[in-house]
Formats: sequence, structure tokens, C-alpha cells
Amino acid sequence: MKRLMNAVDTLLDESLDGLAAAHADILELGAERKFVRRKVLTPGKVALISGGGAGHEPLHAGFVGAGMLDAACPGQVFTSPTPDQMVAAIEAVDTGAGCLLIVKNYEGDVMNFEMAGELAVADGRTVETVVTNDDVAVPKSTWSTGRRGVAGTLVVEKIVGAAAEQLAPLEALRDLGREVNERTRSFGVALTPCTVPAAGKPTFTLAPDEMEVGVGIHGEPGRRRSKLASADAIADEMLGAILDDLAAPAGSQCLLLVNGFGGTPLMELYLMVNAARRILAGRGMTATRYLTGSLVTSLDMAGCSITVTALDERLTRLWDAPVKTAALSW
Amino acid sequence: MKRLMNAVDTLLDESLDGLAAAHADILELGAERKFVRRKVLTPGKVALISGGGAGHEPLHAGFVGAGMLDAACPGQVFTSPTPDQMVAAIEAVDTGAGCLLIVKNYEGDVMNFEMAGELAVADGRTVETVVTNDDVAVPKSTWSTGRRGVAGTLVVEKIVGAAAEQLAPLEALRDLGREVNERTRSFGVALTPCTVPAAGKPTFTLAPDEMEVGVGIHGEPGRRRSKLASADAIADEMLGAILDDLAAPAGSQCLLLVNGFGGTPLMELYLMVNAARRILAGRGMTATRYLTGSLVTSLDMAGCSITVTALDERLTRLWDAPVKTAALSW
Amino acid sequence: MTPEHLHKLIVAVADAVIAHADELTELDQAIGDGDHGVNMRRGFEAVRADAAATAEKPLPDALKAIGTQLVMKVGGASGPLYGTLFLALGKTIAPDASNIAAAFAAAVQAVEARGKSHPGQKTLLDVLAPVQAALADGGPHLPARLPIVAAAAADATVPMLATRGRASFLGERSIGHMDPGARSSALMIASLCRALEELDLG
Amino acid sequence: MTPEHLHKLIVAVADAVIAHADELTELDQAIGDGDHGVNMRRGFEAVRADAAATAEKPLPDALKAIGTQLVMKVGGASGPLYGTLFLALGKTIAPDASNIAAAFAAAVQAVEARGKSHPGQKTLLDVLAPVQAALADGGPHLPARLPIVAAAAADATVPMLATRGRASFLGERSIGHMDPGARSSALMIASLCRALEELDLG
Ligand SMILES: Nc1ncnc2c1ncn2[C@@H]1O[C@H](COP(=O)(O)OP(=O)(O)O)[C@@H](O)[C@H]1O
Ligand SMILES: Nc1ncnc2c1ncn2[C@@H]1O[C@H](COP(=O)(O)OP(=O)(O)O)[C@@H](O)[C@H]1O
Ligand SMILES: [Mg+2]
Ligand SMILES: [Mg+2]
Ligand SMILES: [Mg+2]
Ligand SMILES: [Mg+2]
Repeated sequence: MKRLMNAVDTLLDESLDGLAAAHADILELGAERKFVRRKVLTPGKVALISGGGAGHEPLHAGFVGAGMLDAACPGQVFTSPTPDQMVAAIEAVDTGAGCLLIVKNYEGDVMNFEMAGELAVADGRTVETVVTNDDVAVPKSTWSTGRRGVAGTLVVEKIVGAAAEQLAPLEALRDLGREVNERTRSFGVALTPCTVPAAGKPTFTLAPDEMEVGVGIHGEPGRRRSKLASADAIADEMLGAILDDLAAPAGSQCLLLVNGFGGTPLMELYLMVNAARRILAGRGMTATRYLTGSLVTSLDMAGCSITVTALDERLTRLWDAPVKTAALSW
Repeated sequence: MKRLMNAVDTLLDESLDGLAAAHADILELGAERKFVRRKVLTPGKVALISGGGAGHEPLHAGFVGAGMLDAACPGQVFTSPTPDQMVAAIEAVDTGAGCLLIVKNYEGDVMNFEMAGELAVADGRTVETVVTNDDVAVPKSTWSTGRRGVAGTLVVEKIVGAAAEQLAPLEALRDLGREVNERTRSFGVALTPCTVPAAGKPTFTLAPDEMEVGVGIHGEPGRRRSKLASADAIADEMLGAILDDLAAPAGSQCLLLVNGFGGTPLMELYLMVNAARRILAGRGMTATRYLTGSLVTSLDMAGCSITVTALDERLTRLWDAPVKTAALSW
Repeated sequence: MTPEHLHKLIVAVADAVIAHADELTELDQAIGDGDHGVNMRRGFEAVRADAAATAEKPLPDALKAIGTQLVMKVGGASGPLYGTLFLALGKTIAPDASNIAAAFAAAVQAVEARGKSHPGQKTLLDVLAPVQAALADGGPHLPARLPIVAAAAADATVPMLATRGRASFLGERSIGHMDPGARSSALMIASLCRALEELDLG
Repeated sequence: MTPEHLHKLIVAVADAVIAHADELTELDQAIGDGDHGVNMRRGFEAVRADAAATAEKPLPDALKAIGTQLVMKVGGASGPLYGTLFLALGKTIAPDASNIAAAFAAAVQAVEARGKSHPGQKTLLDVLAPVQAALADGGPHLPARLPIVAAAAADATVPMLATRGRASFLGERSIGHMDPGARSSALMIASLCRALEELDLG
């Protein structure tokens, strides 16, 4: 494992300090680095709070700022943050209009946010939760953990963030978040594994000609391992899984998010954009909005995920609404 | 070599098509994909044109748009574009106020832009050139090729782009570009090599515990190969070389650009930001502006470069001026 | 139970978890995200650091203090689950531990509620539940028998199909590996029972 | 020279470059950016594809056409340099090639001007210049002697310190490797001379 770091134990703290220094106009760290918060809060606005294990940068702290999150709680690499962090974040950014917790569907994240929510509610606050589960590589199910929340989470954060900025009430934002999640599907493919710094060796191994199809954002194995295929064939399988599950009517407009996992050059991501938009067109869908970049990453893993969100006019407007965060700005 | 691609020969074209589709509001491709140009030109504004080999994405096409470049000519991976591309770009975006060519100091780029400039001048156009050479890993010299132009090029493009938007005349922009280049120094370190797709194998090899100190953005070997050091030690060496050469007076304000080479997670880049700002402070300098990201890359190479630009009030204002490109937007 | 006794028990469990952290991480690399040992070590290092102060408290408060530390330090899925286990234990146990079987049953219930899970899903519950059953059945030599029950229960997770936790994302590919949380539960129970035997309080 | 002859010469040079592309790339990987063979192959594939049409032109126009193609297709440093070489050759050469020595001297001059370089800097000029000198000296059996001069000159770049081109970024570390451009120049000269001998026009 080759890393630009000083020590495994201080990696996260040092990185957070760098983030805070570089974006002091937008965000600041909470005490003991328990959370990253917006510099300036809007009284009367519902507070949007997310969080999760580190290693997915810029998710979530990079999405703190006007038009998106009010606070993000960073856990250790690939490990959910803890309820004390979330409670501290809630206390720091709740201006009285309530808090919406946006949580990726991993038992760790869900349970820790749940405990935090219980503590905040016991403290007299109003808290609602949206759990994202956009990863179609895992079958949906009510009797098991079900689908993982992956890159689609950023779409939920952006769209709900825009609506929150317009002072929509808590329940409406929760419902909007669930609607966006319902309209969103993702699928990932890894060409190389990632290495958790504390573990020091790759989470899995792939032969030089293999890829992991349906990989999760922690390098969790996916649907199957197979021979490395062409970009077109990979995009075909990814969008096949996404669109079959999304079942959007032909003629639908959508957002296409091609997301790099950390070790994949932008040149390849744009090539995947090109492949994806042709396949979408072939299925009678039009990508009317695009986002391309390494935004929901898995440390140094090579590969990418594709996310499709079925848009309507309202969601498109909210997507286009201004945003000013460390990682997204328009 | 593991790549999201269909064929080596079509990699660049497909990627350009994806870029153009994803950012159709900002840019469009020229005929035969000879260049990427702004969608909307400002008559009377000097046209800023850059270009270079592919593999450094988002440089340069990702910086085409309001506040930065008018056109960018993409060459094959790590290969200068050719004069016909530049001439076509000049013809497409010159609105009569002249063209400023921003060229990284590589003989290939310099000579190809030179030939293009000669052709354009013969055609009655006014053309000026700024050659960037910010890489202090290579000794400056008049009798040899001298220093390479690396990540500092983006700083020149941003600041000159802002001044061009204010309709500054060609000579003033050329002088400003040279001044920004004079005030800018960079230094890179690689933890892994990159693989040129057409070559199919890494440009160099590094043992699991080695790094290449002073590497170029094409994976050119640097000053020396050494044992992988801590982030603080690496930042020390990088900033030592930069600041010794820059020799900015104590108390100076500067822009700190920590740039990933393509295979390095954002988490590590922010950690380097943190290391760098402490070292800067120790030398009596203050980073008043920050930019962090994988912006001037070397395909899938892991590692980063640090760039420091000594700012004054005017340059700071120009840096802050609005920009709307695929890769930079504020 | 004296503070000295309680201290020994806390340290024994913490040391066992810390000593086996790499093994837990390796199990989690196979069917999870490779951090279970790292998470548990972080939590139990905190517990160990505070062990002297914790041991001074009455048993219910000591258990709650440990539960809070685990919630705050472990993170991941195992943090809230083990945290809930100790918090719930602390809530119901008598200061003299006389109702241990009932208290443990209530605590396992609380873990099920927190995890929205039940035995048979290839999780730590597949160790906690049979241990709870054996404890409820009572009988002689419990400190000698419970580790055997726990170890067998952990082994029994190997052929299971995971339907909770990260391993559930693997579907069929989760079969053939021991659940990391089951292993950490078995470890904690074994180290606790061994320490109890050494103290001869069993 | 008939169009058939010229066609044979063009094809011979293009084929030689294309056949040795991997070798050129490997040399460039050692002290450059690993694309010299890729660049040259791209250029000479274009030249080869148009060879029939090009060979129909008078020699000066044919050389200019080749130069333009190299400028437009090769890219990198070698594109403008080899492009300039052929463009300048085309500008000064007589249709019957009678002034070849003078034309070649002018072309090498043009390359030096384009590259702001001169022999001794570990570049293709370190082959072109001695070949030009041998050509100027004249004498018998030039097609047999020039390849030997060129090959020796390419070998002589191995111990040189590069002060132009990407290899110059390496400083001392550029020593001990043959310059890729020197090798491609030697290749082109050798294949041209061999083809001339076969045509028996030398
Ligand atoms: N819903 C659940 N109910 C019971 N146990 C669970 C549940 N989810 C996960 N676990 C347990 O947690 C263990 C993983 O813990 P850990 O690796 O620390 O957290 P994470 O999975 O968040 O990385 C699993 O091996 C399993 O035993
Ligand atoms: N200024 C120069 N003058 C003469 N030859 C040069 C100069 N710069 C580079 N070269 C030649 O070009 C060769 C490299 O060509 P190539 O690899 O195709 O381009 P690039 O260096 O841009 O990748 C070098 O080996 C050298 O012979
Ligand atoms: Mg985890
Ligand atoms: Mg090149
Ligand atoms: Mg885990
Ligand atoms: Mg080269």
C-alpha cells in the first residue's frame, strides 16, 4: 500500500484539517472534528445532515455548503461515524426547523444514525431520516439488509438540499428525498481493489484481466467476477441492470452520473459517459443532465459506477439550483 | 494495463465525445475533433487557446469556458497536438482581438504551436504566446530545454482568462501570463507509474517502497528515486524546492494548489494541503487561496504535485473572478 | 464482585478482543469491508484505558459505561450492537448479578431490536442467542460450557447464507466463511468465562 | 526518378519506421515519454496510405506533401522536426535531385532552427548532421556508406548528456541510452539507402 500519509491513526484528522483550511469560506470543523459544518446557517431552514465512513471523499464533507448539506459526520475509513458525532452535529446546525438525516443503507450507518436520532428526539428535537439504497447490484429485499446506498446519495443530497434552501418543511423534504431515491439506480464495476489503510492490504484481489461486476463502494464483492470487457460491454451490463430495475417509461429524461472510484482517470469516465448516453438513447431515454467525476469514491479503487435518476421538471429545476460546496459548485 | 476503453485508437475521440455531451452548455467540438471550443464567444475579447497531449484531463479541455480558455487542442495521449488543430482553433475563436497561445514548455508543444502561430500570422492574424515552465524539479537553463510546464499552467490559464474576460488587450494578457508564470513554481512526486494506453505497459517501474521525486506529468523520471517517505517529509522536500526557487519575501500571500496525478484519493490530497500550509506558515508565507483536486493529471499515476503562486491583490482578484468550465466553476 | 474482580474481567475481555483484532479483520475482509478488528480494537482500547475507573462503579453502571464507550468508539454495525448489548445489560442486571440469565436475555432482545435481525442471519446473534439459551437452561459448570457453545455457534455460521450485515450483499458468496461478529462474540464470551473461572466466581 | 521508383522509396522508409515502432517506443520509455514509435507510426502510416498519389508528384512537391503529412500526423517534438526536414528538402531540391547534398544541408539547417538545437545535444540532429557531412563530402558508394555513418552516429548518442528534448529533464540520468529520434533518423536513412541500392539509382 502506497499512501501520502504520516500515520494510519492521524490520516483522517489531517485530511479534515486540510479540507477545513482549503475551504474556510464554506465550512468549518466541529469540536474534536466530530463533524464538518457550514460556516453560515440559514435560520428557519431544515438542517440536512449526512455522514458515513471516510474513504469516499468528497462524499459527504465535500457536499457541505449552500444548496446541499448543513453538516457531515466523518467516520474512520469505511466505518460508520458514531452517535455522539451526529448528536453534536445536530446540536450545531439545527436552527429549530428540524433535521433531516440522509443515510446510506448500511446497517452500521443506519443503526448509528438511529441511535443519534433517538437521543436528539429525547432532547426535544424533530428528526426525520431518508435511507438511500440505489445500488441495483444487490437484490432489493425486505427480509434482509437489502440494497446498498451508493453514488445516488449525492443526487438525493443535491436535490433535497436545493429544496431545503427554498425553506421546504421537514416532512416535505423527507418525502422528496425518498422520491429521489426511488427514482435513482446505480451500478458499479471495479478494475482494481482498494486498500484500507488500517488493514494495509487490498480488500480483495483481481487478476490482471479480471473485473468485479456490481462492486460496492467499500470494495465489497459484487454480482460476479469476470474477464475485463470493453467499455461498451461494461456500460451495457451496468445500464441494463439499472434500466431494467428503474423501469422508467420510454421518452423519460434523466440525470446521468458517471462516478469514478478514485483510481480512474477522468478521460475514461468521459468515455463511459459517451458509451452510456448512446445506450440510454437506444432505450428511448435522454440524458438531459450530466455529472462526471470521482465524487463517491472507494479510496484508490479503479473503476466506476453509473447512476441514473429519472427526472421531471421539478427535480431538474432543483438539480440546476445553485450549489456552493467544496466539491460541487454551480 | 486495465482501462475502461474500447480500443486504443478511439479512446481519445470517445472521451471527447463524452465531454462534449456532458457539457453541451459550455463547450463544443470542432470539426474532426481538432479542438474543443467555447459555445459562446465574446466579440472583442482576446481568444485564449491552449492544448497539449491527452492524459492530463481535465487540463486543457476541462478549462474551456467563461473566465478561462476559448479553445483547447487535444493531442494523442502525451503527444502534442498538431499545427492544423491549432490553426483550426484559432480560426474558430479569434473574434479579431488576437489570440494568446498558452503552451507548456515541451519542445513538442512549443514547436507545434510555433508552426501554427507562423501559419496564423501569415494569414494576417495577431498571435502572442506564453510558455509556462513552472516545474522546479528540472533546473532552469537557457542553453537547454529548461523547465517543464506543469500544473502551474492552470493558474496562468485562470488568471489570464479572468483578465481576458475584462477585455484586456493581447499584449497586456501576454505580459500578465508571463508574470503569473514567473510567480509560480511546482514540484511533483509519483508513488506509482502511469501506463500510456498505446504502449500498454508502465512508463517506468517503482518498487513497492519507492517513490519518484520530481516526476514530470508524463511520468518522466525526476530528480531521484528514493524510499517512500511520510507525507510531511515529502511536502517538506517539495515546498523546500519550490520556495527556495520562488524566493518570495516573508509575509507573502500565495495560492496553494495541491494537484493529484489521477490515481490518488482526494483524502490524501487534503492531507497534503494540511502538511503544505503548515510548512508555508513556517516560512512566513500564508496560503490565502487554495485549489485541491486531480486537475493536471498523468493518466492513472498515483502521487501529487504542489504548486505555489505568489499573489498580489490584483492576481487574487483575478483568481476570484467567476469561472464556468467543465472542471472549474465558481 | 469486588472492583478488583470486575477490573480483571474487563481487562480480560478487552485484551482478548485486542489480541485477536487481526483475525477479526481478516474474517471481515472475506465477506465484509475488512474493519471489524480495527473497529473492535478501537473500542476495547478505550474500554481498557478506563477499566480502573469503570471497575469502581456498581455493576449496572459499569456495564452502561462500557456500552456507551463501545457506542462512541467502535462505529460500524458492531458499535451500536455491542453498545446496545452492554447498555441493556446494565439497565436490567442486579448489582450482584443474581439475575444474569434474565438480564442477558433482555440484552439479546435489545440487540435484535437494534439490528432488526434475528438468529439464522449469519450475525453475532447466532452466537449470542445459543449462549443466552444455555445460560437460561442453567446447570453446572457454565463458565466451562458456554465457551464451547459459543465456539460451536460461531463455527455454525460458516455454512450460513447472510441476510443481514455487509455479508448479505454477497448473496450466495457469503457461504463458506465465518461471520466476523459471531467470532468476536465467541471470543468475548470465552475470555469472560476463562477469567471468571480464574477468579473462581463462576 | 519515375513515380514507381519514388513510390518504392516512400514505402521502404514508411515500412521501416512502422516495423520498428515498438523499438522506438521502448527507447523513448527509457528517457522520454514512451510515444516516439507510436507517433512515428501514426505519421508514416498516413504517408504510406498516400504513397501512390504522392509518388505521382514532382519530387519537390512529393517531399512537401510528406512533410505536411508528418507535421499534421506525428505530433510531439518529432512531428515538427521531421516535417520541417521534408518541407525544407522539398523547397530546395531540384526535380532531378541533382542538388541533394545542398538541399539536405539546407533541410538540416531548417531543423536546427525549428528545434533551436544543434548537434551534440543527444537528438536526431546527432544523426542528421554527420549524414549531411558525409553527403557533402561525397565520394563513391554513398548508399552503402551512409547507413553505417548513421548507425554509428545513433550509437554515439548513448553516452551523451541530453540538453534538448524530454531526455534533458533527466539530466545525468539521460546518459547511457540511445536517443529515440537519433534511432529513427538512422532507420530512415538506412531504409532509404537500401531501397536506392535495390533500385540501383544510387
Ligand atoms: N443487523 C445486524 N444484526 C446483527 N448483527 C449484525 C447486523 N449487521 C451487522 N452485524 C454484525 O456486525 C458484524 C460486522 O461488524 P463491523 O465490521 O464492525 O461493522 P461494519 O459491517 O459496519 O463494517 C457482522 O459480522 C455481523 O456479525
Ligand atoms: N529541440 C530538439 N531538437 C532536435 N531534436 C529534438 C528536439 N526535441 C526533441 N527532439 C527529438 O525528438 C525525439 C522525441 O520525439 P517524440 O517522442 O516523438 O516527441 P515527444 O518528445 O514530444 O514525445 C527525441 O528523441 C529527439 O531526438
Ligand atoms: Mg465498516
Ligand atoms: Mg510525447
Ligand atoms: Mg466491517
Ligand atoms: Mg516521446
